[in-house]
Amino acid sequence: MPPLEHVLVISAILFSIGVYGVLTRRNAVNILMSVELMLNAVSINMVAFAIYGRVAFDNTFTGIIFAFFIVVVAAAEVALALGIVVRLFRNRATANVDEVNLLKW
Amino acid sequence: MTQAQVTVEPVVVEEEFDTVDMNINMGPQHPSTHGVFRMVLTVDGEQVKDVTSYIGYMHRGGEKLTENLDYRGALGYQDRTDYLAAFNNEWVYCNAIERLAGIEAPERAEYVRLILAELNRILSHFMFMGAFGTDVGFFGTAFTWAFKERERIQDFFEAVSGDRLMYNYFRVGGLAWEPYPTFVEDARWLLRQVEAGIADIDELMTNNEIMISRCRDVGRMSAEDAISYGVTGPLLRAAGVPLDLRVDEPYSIYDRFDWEVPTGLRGDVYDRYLVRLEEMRQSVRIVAQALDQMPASGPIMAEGLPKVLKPPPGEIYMRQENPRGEYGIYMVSDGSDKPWRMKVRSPSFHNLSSLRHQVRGSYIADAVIILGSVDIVLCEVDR
Amino acid sequence: MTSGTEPQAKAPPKSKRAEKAERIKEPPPPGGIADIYRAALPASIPVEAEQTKWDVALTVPAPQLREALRVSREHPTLQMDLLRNQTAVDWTDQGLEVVYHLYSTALRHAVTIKAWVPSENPSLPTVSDLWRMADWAERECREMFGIEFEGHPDPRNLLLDEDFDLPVLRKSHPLAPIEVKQGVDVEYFAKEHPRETPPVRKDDAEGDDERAQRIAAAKKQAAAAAGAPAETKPAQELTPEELAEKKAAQVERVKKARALAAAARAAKAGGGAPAAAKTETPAAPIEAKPAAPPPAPATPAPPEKKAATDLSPEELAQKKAAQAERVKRARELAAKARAEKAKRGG
Amino acid sequence: MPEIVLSEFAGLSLPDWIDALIRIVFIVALMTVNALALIYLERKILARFQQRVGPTRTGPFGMLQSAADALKLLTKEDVRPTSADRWVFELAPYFAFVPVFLVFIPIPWTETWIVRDLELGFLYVFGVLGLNLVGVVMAGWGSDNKYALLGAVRAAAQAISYELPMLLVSVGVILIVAARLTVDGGSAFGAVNLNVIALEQTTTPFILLQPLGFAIFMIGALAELHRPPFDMPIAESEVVGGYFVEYSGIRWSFFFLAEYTALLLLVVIGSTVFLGGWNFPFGEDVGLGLQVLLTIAKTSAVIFILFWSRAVLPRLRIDQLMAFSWKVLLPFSIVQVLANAIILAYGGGEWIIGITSLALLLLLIGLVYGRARTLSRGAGRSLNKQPARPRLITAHDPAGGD
Amino acid sequence: MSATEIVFYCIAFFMIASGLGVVLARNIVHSALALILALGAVAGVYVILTVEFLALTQLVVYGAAVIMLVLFALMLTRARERPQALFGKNRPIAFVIAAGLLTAFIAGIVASEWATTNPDDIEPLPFQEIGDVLFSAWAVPFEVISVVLVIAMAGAILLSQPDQGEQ
Repeated sequence: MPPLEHVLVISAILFSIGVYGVLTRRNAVNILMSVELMLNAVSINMVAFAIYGRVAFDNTFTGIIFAFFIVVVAAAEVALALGIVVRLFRNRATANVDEVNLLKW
Repeated sequence: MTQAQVTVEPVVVEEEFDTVDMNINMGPQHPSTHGVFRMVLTVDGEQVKDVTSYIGYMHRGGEKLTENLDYRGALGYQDRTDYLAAFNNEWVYCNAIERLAGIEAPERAEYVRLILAELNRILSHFMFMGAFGTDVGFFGTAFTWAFKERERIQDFFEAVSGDRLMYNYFRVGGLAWEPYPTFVEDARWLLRQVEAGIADIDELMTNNEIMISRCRDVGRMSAEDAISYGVTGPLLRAAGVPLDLRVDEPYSIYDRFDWEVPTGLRGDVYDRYLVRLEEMRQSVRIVAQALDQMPASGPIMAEGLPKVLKPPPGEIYMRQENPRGEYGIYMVSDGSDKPWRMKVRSPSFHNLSSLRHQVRGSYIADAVIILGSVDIVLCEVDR
Repeated sequence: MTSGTEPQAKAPPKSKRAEKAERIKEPPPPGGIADIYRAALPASIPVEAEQTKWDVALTVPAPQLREALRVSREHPTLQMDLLRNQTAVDWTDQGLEVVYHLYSTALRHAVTIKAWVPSENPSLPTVSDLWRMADWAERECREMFGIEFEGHPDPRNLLLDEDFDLPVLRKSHPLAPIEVKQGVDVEYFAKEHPRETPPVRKDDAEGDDERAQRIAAAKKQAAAAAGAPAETKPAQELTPEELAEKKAAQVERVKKARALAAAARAAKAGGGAPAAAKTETPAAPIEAKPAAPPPAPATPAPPEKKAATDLSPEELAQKKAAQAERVKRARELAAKARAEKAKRGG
Repeated sequence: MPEIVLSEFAGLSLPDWIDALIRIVFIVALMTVNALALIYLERKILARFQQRVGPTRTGPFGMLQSAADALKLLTKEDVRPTSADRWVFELAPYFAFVPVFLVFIPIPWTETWIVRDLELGFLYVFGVLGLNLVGVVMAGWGSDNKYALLGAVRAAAQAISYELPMLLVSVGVILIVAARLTVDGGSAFGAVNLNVIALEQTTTPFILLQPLGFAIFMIGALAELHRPPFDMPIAESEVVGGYFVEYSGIRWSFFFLAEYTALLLLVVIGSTVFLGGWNFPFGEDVGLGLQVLLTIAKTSAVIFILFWSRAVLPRLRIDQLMAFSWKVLLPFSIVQVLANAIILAYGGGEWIIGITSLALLLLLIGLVYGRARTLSRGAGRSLNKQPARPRLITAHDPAGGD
Repeated sequence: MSATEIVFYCIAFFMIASGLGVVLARNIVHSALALILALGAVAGVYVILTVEFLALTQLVVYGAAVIMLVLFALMLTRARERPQALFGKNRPIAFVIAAGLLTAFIAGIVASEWATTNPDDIEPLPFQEIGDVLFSAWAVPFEVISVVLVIAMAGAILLSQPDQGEQ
């Protein structure tokens, strides 16, 4: 097993990559994918804390349960967000968030 | 029949922008276009919004060629328009010339012609069953089953005419030669085999749940639309119009037999299949009766035909019921030894022109089976 | 309504052929479909009836053709709801005879309606709004005989190559060579290979005797070899000027039709597809088309096969360039062939 | 996480990596032989259904036909369309192939012949097999061919929709196993282990308890495997081969290999879960050698049924396929799972489960059959036949007009 | 360094490379495919961390369902035809922000004192207990999540349906 710090650093790197993607990408689908990366980085953290701190924190599974919920919520989020993107594309013929500057359809 | 309500609506492509439309080029090389036919499907996902047909890949100028050959010499070309119903085509062509020139074929020849033409109809419908089964997705089973029977009929035709596809057996005024001695017995045996084959196909396809749900209400065409598109043959009868030229504009000796014209109720793909299946049975009936009535001996060629055929000036639009519908030959004679104008009205051509009407709004898979149910022969479409 | 374009369409000039044709014309039996037509049609439409070998043929003047057909379709005593066949016959010097075969599925009677149009710039109103079957039939008739059907929704070639615009089923069209070089330098071949046998054959007195025919053919050949003036030259053979003129007219017509179609398409694409509208111009095939020089009828086909929505501008430009390249190459080849031929011939 | 241990393989103590190597070689050999054999058998069986003889020329009874085909495929040129996305196109076959390869791991061929006895075996199978789809979609998209794209989209849609009922009916079985495991206050741990599921069927195969489950599982397997009547992704008459239309040679054979391996695997899993796997029916204890034979026999029987269905069933349409999954199979499998759970929770006997499931299955069959009957309205009766008496053709009665 | 650790670092490297692929690929479908690899690698990390159940859930949910959704959206909207609009103008700023964030994270991680067990003493997680916990202590959140899923599903269906009134 690798030490906890290494897992955390790796998840931090993944999270930063996700942040970079969210900030630079213009396509809504791409932004969504970057958000997925961030979510996964977070859930790695959750799992790592749960595993490495299990003995120290009274054998609870909170972290893993959270990771599990994150997976589920991410699925819901992706479904919804893609619905919005498809809608956007349909109405404005673009998936580019910079071009969606009207506050109305 | 309501009057003149059939007008061409403009193409209403939905203005609503659903995702991106995609153009799919189906053909000229595609397993289910039944030849070199190309249709460009504009699809939204799986749904077909519009379809454009491109034909002419097989255009050989058969009409022009016929106009440059003498009446008898062009007979061989007629086999090649609809190669699945070559006897029927030859018959129409011979009949057209005979009517133009005032020749009457002897009765025995007429019987042989009718028997062969009806068997050819069965053959063609078997071909349809096979190809249509493949379109619907019977991985080759329908095809091989139907082809087994088709092979039998072809063997018979080979025995009669010496060829399996381009028979060139009919002549203006009769037949090329006497049918071989056991013609009648062989034909009877063949009929029994064919009847069993029809029953097999029926059992395999008709009541199959998937087949039904695939074909029911797909490609529906109302009688008015079908008539307006010039659709004839099984397609039109499936739409409920009992137009069969063997009955409605009788030619040859069809009035001597007892048979029925099947018509469908809904005009969908399934009805077309059923109509064709029933037509095969009716053809078997006709052939059986014709075999019984056929004179055992007699001339097979009209007497006193000139060596060079020069029908008097005049014109005829000779039409007969081919397996695919009304096959017409419009022939104009100027008194010389070559037809001045020969136009083939091919049923496939006009049936195919209704494809767009049927396909729009259905699924890609439906487009395939609708095209299959139209049962085109591309050689005939393009001529 | 749609008339007025062809004032001379009626009453073709009486030639020898026409006289002959008239002699053999046989009136239909009384009480038949011809009489029903006479009763049903308005008095302004003169009907000339003839009994063919099966049907009754009625000849109506071209300007009133559409009206006659409309009445055929709608009149309760006619109800001709099935247009079973539509074609034309090239009677060379008398013009073209356009033939409509009608049938009534309800009343079960058939009739043939005919109209004459001149060989030069023939034109008729479309009936594709009365019978949808006429859509394809008229397209075929148009490409085969060069008859323009006014108001046809989609006047493209159907069976032939899409930029092949010679009326091939006309008698003036030679048989073999053009099929070889379809679309490339057609005019050259038409000039080089005039139709060898006259389509109008003499009513030879030898009767059906095959031998006599052969003798006649041999005689003819000998006469040709002796350099006799081209007695065999068909009357309808056009002079090069006429041919060129006709071709130009045809090219013009086709161009017009294409432009119309392209405009309609562009309008459709513009309205229907924001994606295409977003990118630059949807497709501008009309401007891009070169001015169609007469010697090379192989004009680049406008990119009409694919909808504009399906091609990005880059792809479109690329495709267009490729097409232009192809046409150029074809032209070069044709020119080379022509030069070679000329060298050999001269 | 397994650390380095000496493991047992056929009675030998071997280091892990040699052990793994042996197992991998075994799997690869099995895969290849299986694909060759299945292709040959399918061709022969289909040929019999179609009144043909099938391959006869290569080897005795044409048995080497598949080998000859494989040889040809290996030596064939590997063509890549110029407009294809290079990496996606070239990697797609492996993405389609590797997940299938991985599914071999938890399969119990006999009681002890398992590559690795995974505790989450069942979940693992579905998790990994789902990744197969990535390769399919990559192939479809990367080929830059519209047919391929259509095929891939169809494959994806259909795999997603049919995985759900399959998983749910399997949950029904797992519920039963779990109930048995916890009956003495024990832990339900291991209820998703394929070998445990097989062990639970020494007396009664689960097909008797869950006939509906077996039917839905096999239907789902047909759909996952793109076999008729659910072969739209590769339908030749529609999308001319679907997602692998642009592939040739070795890459194409990878798809084929994956397809036939997946066929074997899904059927083995199906027969393990529902037919008792290596168990002799109704509980005879048999040796390991016979256990393999039993597995093979059950698998072959099911595979034969799949081949049969290919010969006699036409193809559904994509919307009908989706509707069938979401509107018919999914509700039925949910009802089945709920019924199982309720019956087990309230201590009902297992025979009640069996009867419920059978009733549901009959209802399902009745629904399908009834719908077809309604649609066809008696195929014969939707025709009108009119006697073809010669009708007198009068040129219309003039009295009508004038 | 044990075999497990070697595998872990390989997976981690793979994960980060794929993550970079997601944000840097010019072609959006390549991004999506890289995302699959990245998520698969995350599942691998879960396996290393002994949470196999979560890893399989990750594969089932992300590997099949989510990625398919993404690819559907991409195919249906043809996003790849507009590659020029992929990146915004603020790349340097974004890089600075991301790098700063990463530095802060690493600094925090290194600086913190973690009360953890020795990695070598960690027992594999008894995942059957996850189920127990999930359906006892976490039962209400679990139900709420399922409601969220249902709502999301309904919303997605509603969103992707064509308008009826709008012509």
